[in-house]
Amino acid sequence: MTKHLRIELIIERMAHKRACRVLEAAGMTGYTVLPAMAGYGNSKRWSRDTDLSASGDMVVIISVGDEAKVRATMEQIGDLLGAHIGIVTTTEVDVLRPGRF
Amino acid sequence: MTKHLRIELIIERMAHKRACRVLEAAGMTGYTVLPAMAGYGNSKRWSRDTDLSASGDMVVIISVGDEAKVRATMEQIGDLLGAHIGIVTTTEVDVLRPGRF
Amino acid sequence: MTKHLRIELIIERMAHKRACRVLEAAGMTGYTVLPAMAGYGNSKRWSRDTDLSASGDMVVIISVGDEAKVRATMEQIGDLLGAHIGIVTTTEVDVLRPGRF
Amino acid sequence: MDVAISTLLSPIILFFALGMGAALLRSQMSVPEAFAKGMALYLMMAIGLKGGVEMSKNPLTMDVILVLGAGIVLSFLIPAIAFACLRATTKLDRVDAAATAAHYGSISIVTFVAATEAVRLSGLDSGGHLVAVAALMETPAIITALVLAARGGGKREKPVAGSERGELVREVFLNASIVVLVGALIVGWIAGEKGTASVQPFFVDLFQGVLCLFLLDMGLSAGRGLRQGWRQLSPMTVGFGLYMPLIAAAIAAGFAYAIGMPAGDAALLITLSASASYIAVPAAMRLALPEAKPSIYLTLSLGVTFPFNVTIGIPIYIFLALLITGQS
Amino acid sequence: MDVAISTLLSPIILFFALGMGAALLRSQMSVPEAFAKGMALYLMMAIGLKGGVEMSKNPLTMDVILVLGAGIVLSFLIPAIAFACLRATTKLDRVDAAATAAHYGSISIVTFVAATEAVRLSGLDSGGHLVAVAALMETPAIITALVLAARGGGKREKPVAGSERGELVREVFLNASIVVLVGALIVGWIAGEKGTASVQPFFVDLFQGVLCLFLLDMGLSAGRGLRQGWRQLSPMTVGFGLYMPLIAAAIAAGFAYAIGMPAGDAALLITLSASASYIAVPAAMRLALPEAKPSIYLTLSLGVTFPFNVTIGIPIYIFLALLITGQS
Amino acid sequence: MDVAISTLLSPIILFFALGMGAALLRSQMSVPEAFAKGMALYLMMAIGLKGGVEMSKNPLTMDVILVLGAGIVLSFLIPAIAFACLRATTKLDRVDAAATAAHYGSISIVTFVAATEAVRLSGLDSGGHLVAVAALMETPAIITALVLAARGGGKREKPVAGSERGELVREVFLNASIVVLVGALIVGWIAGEKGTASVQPFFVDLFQGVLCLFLLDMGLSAGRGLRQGWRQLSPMTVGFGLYMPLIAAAIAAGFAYAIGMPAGDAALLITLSASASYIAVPAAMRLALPEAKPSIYLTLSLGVTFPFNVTIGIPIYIFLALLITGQS
Ligand SMILES: Nc1ncnc2c1ncn2[C@@H]1O[C@H](COP(=O)(O)O)[C@@H](O)[C@H]1O
Ligand SMILES: Nc1ncnc2c1ncn2[C@@H]1O[C@H](COP(=O)(O)O)[C@@H](O)[C@H]1O
Ligand SMILES: Nc1ncnc2c1ncn2[C@@H]1O[C@H](COP(=O)(O)O)[C@@H](O)[C@H]1O
Ligand code: NA
Ligand code: NA
Ligand code: NA
Repeated sequence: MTKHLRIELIIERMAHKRACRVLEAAGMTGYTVLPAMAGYGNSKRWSRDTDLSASGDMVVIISVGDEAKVRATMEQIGDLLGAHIGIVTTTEVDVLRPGRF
Repeated sequence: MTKHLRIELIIERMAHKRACRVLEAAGMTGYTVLPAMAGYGNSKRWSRDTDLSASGDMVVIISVGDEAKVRATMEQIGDLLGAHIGIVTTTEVDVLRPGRF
Repeated sequence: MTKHLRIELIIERMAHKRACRVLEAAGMTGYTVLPAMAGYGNSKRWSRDTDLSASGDMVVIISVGDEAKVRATMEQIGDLLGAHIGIVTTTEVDVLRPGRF
Repeated sequence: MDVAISTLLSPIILFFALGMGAALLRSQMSVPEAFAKGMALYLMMAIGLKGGVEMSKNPLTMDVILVLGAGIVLSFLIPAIAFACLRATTKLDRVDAAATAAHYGSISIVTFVAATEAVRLSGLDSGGHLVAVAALMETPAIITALVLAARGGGKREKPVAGSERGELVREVFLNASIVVLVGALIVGWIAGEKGTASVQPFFVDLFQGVLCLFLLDMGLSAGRGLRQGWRQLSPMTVGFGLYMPLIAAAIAAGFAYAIGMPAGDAALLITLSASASYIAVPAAMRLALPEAKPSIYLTLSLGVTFPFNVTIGIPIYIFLALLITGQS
Repeated sequence: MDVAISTLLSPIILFFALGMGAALLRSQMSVPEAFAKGMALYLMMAIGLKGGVEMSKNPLTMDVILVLGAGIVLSFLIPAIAFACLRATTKLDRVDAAATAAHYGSISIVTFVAATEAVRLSGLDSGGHLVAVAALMETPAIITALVLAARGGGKREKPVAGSERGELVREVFLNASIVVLVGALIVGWIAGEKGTASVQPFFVDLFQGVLCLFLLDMGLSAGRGLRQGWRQLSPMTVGFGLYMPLIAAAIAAGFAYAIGMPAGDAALLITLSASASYIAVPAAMRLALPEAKPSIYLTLSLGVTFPFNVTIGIPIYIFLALLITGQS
Repeated sequence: MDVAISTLLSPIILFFALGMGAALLRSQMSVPEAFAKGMALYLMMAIGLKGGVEMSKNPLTMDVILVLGAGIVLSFLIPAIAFACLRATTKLDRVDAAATAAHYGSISIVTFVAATEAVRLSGLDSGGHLVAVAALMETPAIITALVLAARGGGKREKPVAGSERGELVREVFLNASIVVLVGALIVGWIAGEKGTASVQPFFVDLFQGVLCLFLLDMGLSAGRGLRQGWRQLSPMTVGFGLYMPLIAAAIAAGFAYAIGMPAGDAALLITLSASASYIAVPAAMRLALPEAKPSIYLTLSLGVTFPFNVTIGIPIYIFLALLITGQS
């Protein structure tokens, strides 16, 4: 049975379209973007209602796929995170209807 | 020790109340719904600020429970996803105060 | 290789700054807060657009860190959840650039 | 002709064009969803109030009731015709055709507002009860569409998991636009001109300006929908989005003639019939016919028919109304 | 009597009823949270500005300071009485009773606005400094409630994890409504009638209309709260939500009589005392008394007391004010 | 002097101070993001419309084209000077210095509006084409900054993963403020005074009031940015935020003198040059120069330069304009 992984990418809102293009190009069949409202890292805090330019906002991108595709995708996400702020994790998950990914 | 699982269901916003009813009926003790702001699948993109009817919006529903309950719930979610667009994953998690679920 | 865990804390919006302070004090290097829009638990439902005071709203806080730090943090979160409504899970995850946490 | 030009050059249409242009040029600008929804609410309250105040000035006559009835019949009837056209001329399957047909039986409140303005500029009068007609025409079309979709054996054996009795009724008949339109109409009726004087600066004076901002957003939505969805539309489907309003308009004109409506009211009834929904019905279809494809019905209604109606359509509908009342 | 009826049939109350009705019929309509919060901000700025401009017209007298003092004392005092009533007549535990009491000591700014309007319609005058009284009465009640909750040995040994010194003070005394009310009052005071003339179309002319839209949303909130929460309220608790405003009104009337306030001002002080908070205090309670149940205090304050006050209460309070000033 | 004082005591500035004070006192109040963005959109539409209507009254002269050209040149030029100053007096690295410089070459539309008001109060006239100048000055600065950042060998060998040809152009040249400013300007130009009469109550009468609410939010943003970010700013960097506007103003005054602009127009061109962006450019920098630190450029532009400009700066710039036109 194929293993499935979920990618969770926390990245700058301004850069999220770049991340989406990376995911699409790497062959992930789908993803969903969630807005974040606040955060902390490197001893700096941000909050959505605080900054009119929204230039510090982050989003969380969730993408589920089979192991091979996810591994391939992760390499390219590494490139993106060289330039942009963000962190990414992968988790093993069970899926319904595995054929779909 | 009982194992616990977290369900993460990505589903159409319009159908999320149906999903919630399924979770409640299946005996899950709680869930939390997060709004998504954009997504991609089947080579179509959607974005929250783009469509006044919001008919393409998705949400993410998180629900944590013990293994037996989650397994039972997943079957019924399968029914729902026969009619509606959505994907669902389960992940093994550790919880604080396991008795509560 | 160090194992990494992701904390996912579902907690009252009003109390989220307390949770953030606990995470910072326990040495987590970062976290991200997501707004929730609805939920259910103890046979009560809430929904964001329903309550002007927003006093029933919940948020989801995601924080990724190495095992030792997360274990230490979980104890202190237990204290917080004694007073406030919330549930917390930890999941094993793989991270890119593990040195960063 | 004059009306057509002054309509096309009004700030409302110009801002719609601006939004559409920005979307087609792939500008990243957007109106926050919460703000757009708030404006939509405002517009419906304002329309309802105005209609109610108008209605409070005259007693409810048989004529008014006839028009209300005509609106309901039209909303039931038009989807059946639209469905037949779609099945005959396009490759849409039964469910997609039924869902699309529902949109054309229902109405677009912004098109209605634009027509009200154009009617006024043409020197015609229109009655407040047309707002009630608009509210009544929102939903019957959905019922016709469900019947059409079910007839093909496509009827589900058991309801979708988690669905609830009354859910669709609540979603469809108690959706925000109906509740607010009808509610505000009643408020306006009860409070009357004197009672609503204190809210006039908000609901009357600002109306045109808010409409500009709202239409900027609709232009963005329509343009983006078109850019992303046009590939899914065959030329025959696009054609449907252009000729269907005219068919619906012709039928409505027949009704208006039969009842003997005054020209202004007739123009509005015709416009309502010719307009297609892009807020309430798409949402209802996700619940009622989840298998139907939003990229077809939404692109068609918002990206093709709405721009057609607010630019070319409305002058035609006013002309039609003048024709049947013998004024042209 | 006349005032009562024209209050009940004003668009504001009609829209509140519309929202409540829609919620009870389980309509899915909603006002986006961001939009509702924006309107709340607008209303508070407008109220503050108006009060400040009024105050800039007269020097600050001893009378004014006495009224400010009375407001603070009332806000400290009323929760103690409310707490005693709740403990005597309901089964609420100490913490729930204290949290609920805090709501009744604090105030509802929308009730205040509705009363201002009714006072004006009754042909009475009221001073701008009542806005300052409203701001001052928002928070003392919270302190009383914390003391009451703590006395029962329920005092936490150590503070909640992650809580911070000054956190509650910032949340409670620097919450949006106080900052904006007091801030706008000062702005209005400094800028005066002439300085604020340019913002008059926004803050004065639109006020009634925005209030309609806001009350539609409050009706939805109140109706939904009631529908979901009424099972948690015993008849005795519901009763408290109806008689407590009257008790508070009677006490405030005593104060107003003692100070010798003019009828219009007295009516507003009485209304403030009788009104209960449903925005600031519920939020503060999640931090200060997290064990208390929102489904009790919020349902009671927003679902029972608020509708009671804006419909039946206000005419009674005006009548009371006329009584103690010997005008009725 | 008089202008300076009446500017400082106008509700707009008082509300900005209120927001800033609340943020520094760590009040939790906030304006919902969606509402603030909606207001920003409104303000830009209103400004654009007004400019367009003004322009429709006069034919496009050579003088106007000269001013447009001057604006573009200034926006290209100022960042180079800002960059040199930053590199000479602070320890910012090349990328941070370039990103910061871009902000000072671009403009702040709220500062522009405040200046328009102050110019009017001073009894001067200004032309509608200055709005077009504002739109044109938004982006050239970004190009200069990219060139400056790249020259130091810091040029990336390959583009950032996932970036797309045209992405920056779309984001930068088709950002909301440019599209709406220019679009509304064209709408106003086409529709003219008569065509826009119906939207006047919304876009003209409410403008000052909405600006108050918006500036309350800007005060909150500026105050919070300052509170969180000031530690990252060395005294020399803060100094730059105060003297750079004056340098830019001096250069612009030179241009205005050379072209022979009337005093009102000159004051506005000088203000545009002296103002720094805090919405469009920070967002563009996250895409174009992701390595640069927002906490530096945003704190400086919004927390230091914006407050300086709207309080002390604008009177100075008007004075400058009077000086070069020989009126002072
Ligand atoms: N360990 C973490 N877990 C979750 N979110 C994080 C973590 N580290 C950083 N973030 C998010 O990424 C943003 C930028 O992080 P940084 O680059 O460390 O300032 C933060 O504001 C958070 O929203
Ligand atoms: N593999 C996936 N991972 C995360 N989200 C997905 C995935 N596939 C689909 N989605 C979400 O579900 C929506 C509908 O998917 P689809 O039915 O494939 O068009 C997408 O727009 C995404 O928001
Ligand atoms: N098992 C669960 N899974 C996910 N979210 C939950 C769960 N239990 C509770 N919640 C969330 O926590 C809130 C309060 O829960 P409760 O204290 O059980 O009323 C709910 O409204 C949900 O948003
Ligand atoms: Na129709
Ligand atoms: Na009270
Ligand atoms: Na500049």
